[in-house]
Amino acid sequence: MHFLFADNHILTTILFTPLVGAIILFFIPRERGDLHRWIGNIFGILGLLVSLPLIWRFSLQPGAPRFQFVQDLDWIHSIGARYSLGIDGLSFLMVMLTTVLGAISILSSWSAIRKREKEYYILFLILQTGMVGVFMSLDFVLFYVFWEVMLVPMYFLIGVWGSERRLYAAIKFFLYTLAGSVLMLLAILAIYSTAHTFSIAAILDAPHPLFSLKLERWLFWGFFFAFAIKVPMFPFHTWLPDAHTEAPTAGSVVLAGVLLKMGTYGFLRFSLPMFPDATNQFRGIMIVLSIVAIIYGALVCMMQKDMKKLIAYSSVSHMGFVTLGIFALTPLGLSGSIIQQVNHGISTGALFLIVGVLYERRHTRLISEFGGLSTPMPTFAAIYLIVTLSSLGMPLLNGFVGEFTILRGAFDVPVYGWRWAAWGVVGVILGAAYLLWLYQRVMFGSVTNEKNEHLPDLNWRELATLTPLIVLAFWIGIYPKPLFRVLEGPVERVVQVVNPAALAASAAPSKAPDARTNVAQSSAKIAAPAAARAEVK
Amino acid sequence: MLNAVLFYFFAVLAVASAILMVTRRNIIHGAVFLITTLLATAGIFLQLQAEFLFVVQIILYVGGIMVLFVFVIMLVDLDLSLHLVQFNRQRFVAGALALVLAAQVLGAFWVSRSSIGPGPAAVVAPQNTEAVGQALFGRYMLPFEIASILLLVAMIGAVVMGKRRI
Amino acid sequence: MDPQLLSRMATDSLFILPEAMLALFGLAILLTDFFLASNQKSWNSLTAFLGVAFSAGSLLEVAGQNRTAFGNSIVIDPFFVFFSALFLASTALVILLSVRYMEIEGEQHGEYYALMLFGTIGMMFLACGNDLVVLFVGLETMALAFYVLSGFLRRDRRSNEGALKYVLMGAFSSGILAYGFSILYGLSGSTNLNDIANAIARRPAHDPLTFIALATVAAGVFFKIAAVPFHQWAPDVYQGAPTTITAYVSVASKTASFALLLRLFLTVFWPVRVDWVMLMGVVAALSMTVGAFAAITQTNVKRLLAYSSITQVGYILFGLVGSVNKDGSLNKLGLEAMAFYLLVYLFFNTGAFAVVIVLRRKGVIGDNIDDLNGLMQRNPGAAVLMLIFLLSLAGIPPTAGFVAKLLVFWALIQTQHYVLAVLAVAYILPAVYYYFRLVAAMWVREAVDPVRPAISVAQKFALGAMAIGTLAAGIFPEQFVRLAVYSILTPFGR
Amino acid sequence: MNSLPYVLRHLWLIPFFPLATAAVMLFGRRLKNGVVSALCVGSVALSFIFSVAAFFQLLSLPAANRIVTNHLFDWFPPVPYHTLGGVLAYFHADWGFQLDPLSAVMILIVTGVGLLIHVYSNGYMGHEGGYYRFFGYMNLFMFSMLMLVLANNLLVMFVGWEGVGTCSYLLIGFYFHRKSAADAGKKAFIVNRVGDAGFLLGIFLTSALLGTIQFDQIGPALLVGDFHAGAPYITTIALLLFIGATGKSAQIPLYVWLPDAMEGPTPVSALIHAATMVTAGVYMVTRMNAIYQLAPTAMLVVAIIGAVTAIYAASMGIVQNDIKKVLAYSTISQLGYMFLACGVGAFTAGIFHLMTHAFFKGLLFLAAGSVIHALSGEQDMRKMGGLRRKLPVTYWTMLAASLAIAGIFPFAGFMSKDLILSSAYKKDFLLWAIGCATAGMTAFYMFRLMFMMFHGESRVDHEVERHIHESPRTMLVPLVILAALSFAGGWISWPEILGGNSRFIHFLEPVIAVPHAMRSEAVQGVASRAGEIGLMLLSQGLVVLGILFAWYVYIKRTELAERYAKAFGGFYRLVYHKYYVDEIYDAVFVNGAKDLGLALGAFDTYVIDGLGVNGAAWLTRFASLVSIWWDTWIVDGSVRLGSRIIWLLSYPVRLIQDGLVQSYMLLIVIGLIGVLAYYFHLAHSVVH
Amino acid sequence: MLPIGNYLFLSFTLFTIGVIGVLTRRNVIVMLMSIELILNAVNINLIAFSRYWGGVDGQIFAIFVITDAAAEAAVGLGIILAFFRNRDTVLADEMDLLKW
Repeated sequence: MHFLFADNHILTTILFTPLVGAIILFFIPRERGDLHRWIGNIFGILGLLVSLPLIWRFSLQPGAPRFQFVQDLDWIHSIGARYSLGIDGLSFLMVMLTTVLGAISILSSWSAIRKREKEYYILFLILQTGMVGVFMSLDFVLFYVFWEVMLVPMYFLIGVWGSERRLYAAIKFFLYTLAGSVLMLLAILAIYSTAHTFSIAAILDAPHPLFSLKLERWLFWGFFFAFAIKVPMFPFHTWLPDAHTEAPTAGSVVLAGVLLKMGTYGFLRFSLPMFPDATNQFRGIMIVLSIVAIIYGALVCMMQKDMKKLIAYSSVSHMGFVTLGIFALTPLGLSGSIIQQVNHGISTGALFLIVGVLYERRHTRLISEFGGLSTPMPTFAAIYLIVTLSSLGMPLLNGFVGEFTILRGAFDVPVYGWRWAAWGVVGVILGAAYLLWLYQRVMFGSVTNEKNEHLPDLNWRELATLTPLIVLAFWIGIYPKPLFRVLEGPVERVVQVVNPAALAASAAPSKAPDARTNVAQSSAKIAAPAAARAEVK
Repeated sequence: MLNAVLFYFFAVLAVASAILMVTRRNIIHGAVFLITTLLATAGIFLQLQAEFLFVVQIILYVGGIMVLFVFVIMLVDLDLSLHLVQFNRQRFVAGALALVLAAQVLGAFWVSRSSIGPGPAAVVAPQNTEAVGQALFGRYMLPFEIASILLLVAMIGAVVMGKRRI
Repeated sequence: MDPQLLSRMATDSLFILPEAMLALFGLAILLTDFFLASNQKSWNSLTAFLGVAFSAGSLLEVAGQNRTAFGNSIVIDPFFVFFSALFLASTALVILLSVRYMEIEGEQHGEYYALMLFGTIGMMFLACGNDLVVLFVGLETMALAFYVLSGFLRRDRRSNEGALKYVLMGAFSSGILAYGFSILYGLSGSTNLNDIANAIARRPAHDPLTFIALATVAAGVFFKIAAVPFHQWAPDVYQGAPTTITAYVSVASKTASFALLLRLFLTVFWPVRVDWVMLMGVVAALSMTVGAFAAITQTNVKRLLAYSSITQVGYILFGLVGSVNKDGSLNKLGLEAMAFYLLVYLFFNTGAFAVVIVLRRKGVIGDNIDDLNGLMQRNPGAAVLMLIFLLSLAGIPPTAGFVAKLLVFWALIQTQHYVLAVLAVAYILPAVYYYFRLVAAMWVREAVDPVRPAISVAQKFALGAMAIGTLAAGIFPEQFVRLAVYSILTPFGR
Repeated sequence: MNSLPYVLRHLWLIPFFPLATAAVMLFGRRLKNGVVSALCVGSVALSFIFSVAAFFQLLSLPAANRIVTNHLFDWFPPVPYHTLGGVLAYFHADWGFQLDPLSAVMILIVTGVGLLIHVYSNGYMGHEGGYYRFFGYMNLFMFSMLMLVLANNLLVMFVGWEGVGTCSYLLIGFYFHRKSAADAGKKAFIVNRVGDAGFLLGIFLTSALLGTIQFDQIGPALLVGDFHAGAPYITTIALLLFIGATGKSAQIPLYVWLPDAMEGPTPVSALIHAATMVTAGVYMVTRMNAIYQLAPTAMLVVAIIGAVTAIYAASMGIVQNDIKKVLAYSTISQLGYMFLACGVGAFTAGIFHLMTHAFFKGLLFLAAGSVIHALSGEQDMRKMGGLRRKLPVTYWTMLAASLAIAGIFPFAGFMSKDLILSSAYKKDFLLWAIGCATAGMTAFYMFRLMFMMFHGESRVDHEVERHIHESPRTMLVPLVILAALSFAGGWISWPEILGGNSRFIHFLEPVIAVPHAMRSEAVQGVASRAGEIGLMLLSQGLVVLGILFAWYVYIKRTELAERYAKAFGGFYRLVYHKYYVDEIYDAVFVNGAKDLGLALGAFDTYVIDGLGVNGAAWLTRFASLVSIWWDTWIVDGSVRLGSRIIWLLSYPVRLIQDGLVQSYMLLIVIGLIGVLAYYFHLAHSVVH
Repeated sequence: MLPIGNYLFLSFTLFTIGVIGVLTRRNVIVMLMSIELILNAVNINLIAFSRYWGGVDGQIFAIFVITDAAAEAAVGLGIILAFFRNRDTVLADEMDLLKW
């Protein structure tokens, strides 16, 4: 026991607990559906429980190493790939998010999944391991392995337990994501051929600049597609509505809650700190894409007839905020974007659970099918309301903290910042519009469809899935300080590399900032590493 | 001089009968012309002082393989295939391409004729048959063994495929 | 015949003991076959299996050696041992898979197994041959065996047609190959590969004769490994042949031909490597393209897998491309990648065909995609294994195929073939698309006939072995990589 | 700090009580109505008591340091950033409360009026469904409003700001089964959101410019930065914040939501849309006066918007027939007054009017509510009349309120309104004129209301008439109290010229940090006493005229109304339809957004999916075999193109793999030729 | 002997004729015969070169090539027979069951 939870084993424990569950399930005859349900849930919860010790063992001391709980074993020696795990503040949050959502979504499938439970729970637990692994691994090969391993179970979750057009959605999801990640694989290999290591930590600690500017650009784009598709950023988002819509509830929850975060996580973990100059160069494009995503997603939401599709597009919009915050490259923007990732996981996850509740009762997702549900389902109405508010960024709830910090951070960017923030604010307004409209169409009005008259209210299990999310929502909304504390270190490290000016004692005085000064700064930013490179060679 | 005469005689014979072989409508005729070609080739072997091969060529090919062919030709009824178009749709393009190939290779030989000059061929060939035997049961014993397997395989194959039921 | 030559022969003959074993048991089968009643023919498989086992045992005897024998006409080196082991493993697997399959086909004959063993002999000589004659004869032995085997279902018109196409094209291509060999001999006056290599090294740069030899030999070898544009026999033969033989051809004969290709191009044609790297690259790229595009709309699993194996050839050849740096020096990683790829290719490609084999039952050929429908209900084990194999073929972790492709890409990157690298990764996408059509059929579609395919113990064993191999080489590839490195770099590491 | 008395050290308790009960109400479905009302009213009463205590304890402090701030705990921990000045600052916000005269007054108003209205709601909502829900929302609203006024930084204020918006959304949509109600709620929320956007940007710019968003540090920061009056950034901030104000306080152009908001239960209209929430804008502007006074342009904008809104809304109030609509427009116009006050620099006057307005407008709504209650839901004045005798208490109290809002001496309304007008006069004659005109119109429509409701002969339907009854005591008591306040509430600031000492104004003085530049004629610039009196009388005269005209039209010669309506037909209709602003907004913004959404959705399916993604997929999908897959592709749109491409590309493969062994061999030969050609080209190129 | 070039020319001429035969004749037996022709061309090369180098390796090689030719002929004809039994034809362009 103590061995399992020793500092250098706990991550492995967390990582493989679900897998153990999967293996156990593998040996249970498929006829015993109930047994599968039970064991699946037990290991889902277990996966959460074993991850809890991190919360109080994760050290926030200034002296603490960049990565904690590091475990580093030899894996494929002849390639140089190692089995090395470790977490910093960023991955810590992501891991916790994953374990929490994982447990919840497994619980939420209790009555939703009634066919082929065995495969379902096995795949879900494998998926869980894959997702956790992505956030933990400190070795590029390991990271990539988990990154792709995760696709397969997801494919099946969508393809087998999804709704009508599931096959199409599943393969689309798979191909889309794969398209990005194979390019990333090349980029990873290219990194090795320069840095001669697969160790993420080593490359992060290496003195910048590690790559020539030309190579950096290529690498940036190589990684970009993988992450942009996962996020998804604007032009690459079309897989998301299909996947979200067709997937079963639990699948949508983890899709929105965790899988999308891998993209942004990738940006924060790799793109920014490893290719800072390229990042600074292409920042403009990134920002524009983000803003387009924000507005575009929100507008498309307006006209959706299908609840899940609507929420899916709202994810596009919300993740737009996240990327906006990331590429603002300011401490506020970055920490805000990370917190917003957590928030989006919580709020959108909850929203999907709520749609799932309705779907289980009515087996339709068409908004027009509902209306006036507040009368038969008051508790549901209250919870749904809170979730909606948290998703549209109501103060006191989590959404606000994230969005505000992001926009505030974007606002700090000289010259352009205020425009970005303004666009973001427009997105906020639209968000309020479509979410409230949805809520109104579903919950308000008088019950038009007699099928809805006697819908049962939430049962204990559904409450059990939703309550934790709501508690988290309020907690982050009212007292986000712990999150900020956890993020301080990582964010500062990233900004230190990618945008040191943001931490300088005093920036170039730009009381009346104009483009010229800004250009001068940026060009200087580019020039300095170039000089450094000169003597590196 | 004699060499040249012999060579050109056999060469022309070989080529001519080869052409006839691929153009004849009647397969039997084709087979016969193939035999002619092979015999001409054997002649060239002789002209190259490879007596052993000369014999082998005649016995194996003419005596062995061609008999086999004729058998089969007899088995598959002839008249059926006689009054059919003997060339397939792609004949022209195929012929053209084959000639292109020939042009390439022969051209290559032509340009590189200098690099393969008369060579060390001044040495007169050793006592042919004996030398061949020496080599065959010396350095080339192993291929010889393998060849036995090869022939075994061929035999089995022919049997398996040829018999109506095993 | 001087006695000292004879004694040398005697000692040398120890080194062909593995082949000798196979020959022995092959003949044994032919003999015992007479005494077996038609319902006992399956005992031949046991004999054959024993033969393979003994051969493997005697192969262990010569393992670790690194010398030549029979007047330098064969080399006994890790390369030989490695590939022979692959051939034997593949033969063993196919034997295990064949018993029940041939039972159903009603073609349970001793000759079948005997031919497999004899074919294996040819392959092993391909792996060890250091002399044009040996290589040629070995190649033909293998080829002839496969011609017959692929036509073994004599009452099946597809089988006939496949075999006939195979034999015609095979003979044609070996004619071309032989022509190339003759030129090689002409260039050097010797049939020994090393002498030829030296001779070629002495030829003037861009010597047309060398090129003719190179081109013709390459054409012959490309045909054997079914690389575009010499690939077209593969789909037809694969579809026509008995599925067991399809697996055998697509793995064993392909691997053997790759052994030949490596021998030739790493010794004889090494001096002109800068001239063939480009060729390899183009051929590989073509193979991938044609294979990928053609596979997408196939409805016959065997045919689909045929095209997919053409794609695989592309990847393996990329390994060869990646083993020559821009400056002409050797990039070891490329060779490692190739060897590793061939090693794991044995597992997952045979595996994929094996699942198709077990779907064969009376009245159902089981090679249509629809025959896979609902396999997850009918036989979960088979479905899961097929998933593993297909993932591996597509190169998705944590399977062996991923590591193999990883190495290939890496080699390409190291040798700065960036375009080819991008191409290589790009073709993973269509691959996933058509492989997952099978997966979708197995996991999502409902079964048309709920019959649960019965799998014999032998087949179970074979399937399990291949699955374990695929996963093990995917999750803990270290030992496999080491093996590959050792066996390919010892002779060619330079 | 510990020297402070208890309440001042625990300001957070004041908002806490309502929050607690609101939380309880989440599970209130099982509670009895009695318990619910006891809890909710009790909690509000508690926070009222605490507010009073806080108020007096604040009074007990010396005027100099009458600013108490409590720090509860961190919200946004410090994160570094650079101000526009390039100085490294730390953005942080904590859950902090600030009590100074301004917020003290506000909490008194909020909790006081709130308490009364809660009591009233007891009776009013007695027989409504979702009782617990109603009170839950109401308490939530109380909480948010108190957060808003007690906040010590812009962000916490924003919390309240959004909170009240949400609660109004919920309460307007309380009758959610009425579509109109739900729509109104949504409209309110979204229009508010537009304002909030401005507010948010204002916050950004404030912190970016001054490096702080804490009220007690903004002043010093301004001094440090020594911004001259009219500095562009300052003006921007002021304007942005004012956008927020226009949203919350229903000023042009964002006033459209308030009339619809009348869909909500009447107590809600009283509390939220009359007494408290809508005044948040005024409060906020006053709170940020330090900034505004450095931005003359912004001040002017505020004043003009205020004045225009005032008269504009009044004009619409004249023609409405729905009581609550009339009151709604009058609210808008009164808010216009308050902004006018702020705009001319008379912030204290604004707040003063805010207070008195809370009294009489709250009262008006409640009284109207009791009428509606009595008439079992009738809101149309044309179906009333002669109710004077049936509903005496309601009548008298409402009369008091009407006099107050009309601004008859010595009612509360007079005090505040006169103060505003006089300061407006000092600032600019035109503003003052508009103010006076508005005052007259206000008088007119208020008494039009009174007369149509209570005088003349009854026009009530008969079955309704039978059971008209005066409201229960729980509803009347608040009316009476508020009536008293509307009468005497203004006396706490009896104007000097009438021999009073505007105590209230002086109490608020310290909050108004008027920079020296503008101190001169801000509030008590001295015009001639006679002049003051004259103005006063003038406005009074106008008011009386208005009342008389209303009497003449609606009592004496009732037919006139229609005639005028006809005479000014076009204009009348224009005004009656609220200048068609709603329609315009709908056409331009709402539908615009929807159509855009539609268009983009299509773009998604057809262009990006169709060509970008599936196009690529199609390229790799050679033969156009008929299969379920293929169907899904078709579903996915733009097939025609796709299938063409596939057909074309599928052709080559079929061509080469045609099953004819000789064509295979031909390909082999071609390959050979190709290879040789490549090599000979190589050799050739080397030779030359 | 004559300059080696002559033999190369001759052999490749035969080779080409063989190729043409293989590519154009519909009768598979003729195709097989043409392949024999190709192998024969190879033999000419080998013998010529072995004379050129003055060794016998070429001749040995030629022997094996002939052996192989015999073997291939045997197997090929066997398969042709089997095919003929099932399909009643020996025309190459009539075997297109397997395509695409």
